[in-house]
Amino acid sequence: MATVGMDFCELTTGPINVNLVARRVVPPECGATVTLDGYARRFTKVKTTGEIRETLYLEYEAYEGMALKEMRKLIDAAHSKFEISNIGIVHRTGKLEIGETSVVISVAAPHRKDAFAACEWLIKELKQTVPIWKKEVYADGEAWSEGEAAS
Amino acid sequence: MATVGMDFCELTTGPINVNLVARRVVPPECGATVTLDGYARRFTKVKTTGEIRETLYLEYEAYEGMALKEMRKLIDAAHSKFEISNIGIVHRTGKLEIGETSVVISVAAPHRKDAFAACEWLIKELKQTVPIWKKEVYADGEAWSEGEAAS
Amino acid sequence: MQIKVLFFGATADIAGKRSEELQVNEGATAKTVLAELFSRFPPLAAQKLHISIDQEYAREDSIVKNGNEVAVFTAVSGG
Amino acid sequence: MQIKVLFFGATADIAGKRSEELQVNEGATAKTVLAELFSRFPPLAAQKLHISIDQEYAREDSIVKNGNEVAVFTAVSGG
Repeated sequence: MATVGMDFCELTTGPINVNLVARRVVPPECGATVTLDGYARRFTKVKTTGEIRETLYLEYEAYEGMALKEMRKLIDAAHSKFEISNIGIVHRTGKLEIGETSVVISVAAPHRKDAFAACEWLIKELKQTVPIWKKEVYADGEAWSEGEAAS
Repeated sequence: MATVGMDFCELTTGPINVNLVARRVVPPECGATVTLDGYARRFTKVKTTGEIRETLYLEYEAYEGMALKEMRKLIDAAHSKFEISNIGIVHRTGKLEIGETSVVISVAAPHRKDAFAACEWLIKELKQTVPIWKKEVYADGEAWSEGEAAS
Repeated sequence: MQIKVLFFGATADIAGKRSEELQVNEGATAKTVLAELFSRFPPLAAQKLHISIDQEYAREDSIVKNGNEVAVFTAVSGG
Repeated sequence: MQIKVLFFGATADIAGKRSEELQVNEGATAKTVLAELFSRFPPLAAQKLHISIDQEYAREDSIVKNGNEVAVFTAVSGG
């Protein structure tokens, strides 16, 4: 975690330090970073039934090579679409306890409006294109998440 | 920094741990937190001349009682306007070295769209209503920042 | 009646102090207070100022009461 | 010609394995590969599947070449 002021994307099986991710994208001409911190939540509403289920833990699986390729494509596309300086994306894989961070996306930009827009766009796209899958483990079973419909 | 899952606003003269701020707003039904991390930047464009000036350090001064009151008003207003769970705002005062965090706003929400919208709204309002002033110190002088025009 | 006026940032620099005790008449408004401050610290008159009474934003016609804490400051610039 | 097929998440659970070596004819498409996989692992046919060739999203009519790494998976759900 030493390089500062450059784009990066990574997969890791260890805990993610959100602070360090956010600070790695900071170039000296920027004054604001927007960070999306996604984490394993305890309660999830089942789409079909509306029932609230309690998750014990999560497991994320990635098609690593392709996931990194797709993340790099998103970074390139974000630079074309938005006036931003640097982007950092780190996604965790493997087993995650409740409350642990699964994904961090940090965007530094000269103007915070662009940082907000780019960060929101990146997480939406990541959830639709980057080959990573989430399994939710309950007391009485487990299920692969069905992902998020394109909007 | 022990209470979890509640709104809070604070002023502090010590370093801000962005990670801890973001994590204090997380209730168990939420899966995402959006965080705005503002920090002292080295280079600033002078609005009138377009000249790039190098800042040596910053000094923030707050009207403490009123600043906290105004931050609490913003938190109340954000809860009325957006579907969000918790908000944390921490603003540093006193002397800040380049790169140190001046303000963190973290918003946790069941849906990330609301977290993004509320966080962006909160920083815009904070810069216009919360009585805190920034002084930029250069090699050859110093100046109180003129703030941000309402948009 | 007596009020306390607080200065911050640019207004504190101009006043050369952080607070000032003022005697004002019954029925005085924020505008009355500003006029008194302009006579004591003339460069203040060149500033675009905000005024608060007891830590709430006030208008020029807001009434000032005995013991109020009034603050006078330029545009905020936190964040 | 020979290709390697990778499974992830739900498709790995259905196949009961994480990869499979397949022999396919010259000119085979992603659709040809899927048809062969459906015959080996029938429950796969009930899934809405995505397919990639050498780590790029592919369409059903994309041509598969000797030595390609093909992956078959359900909707992604990272984040």
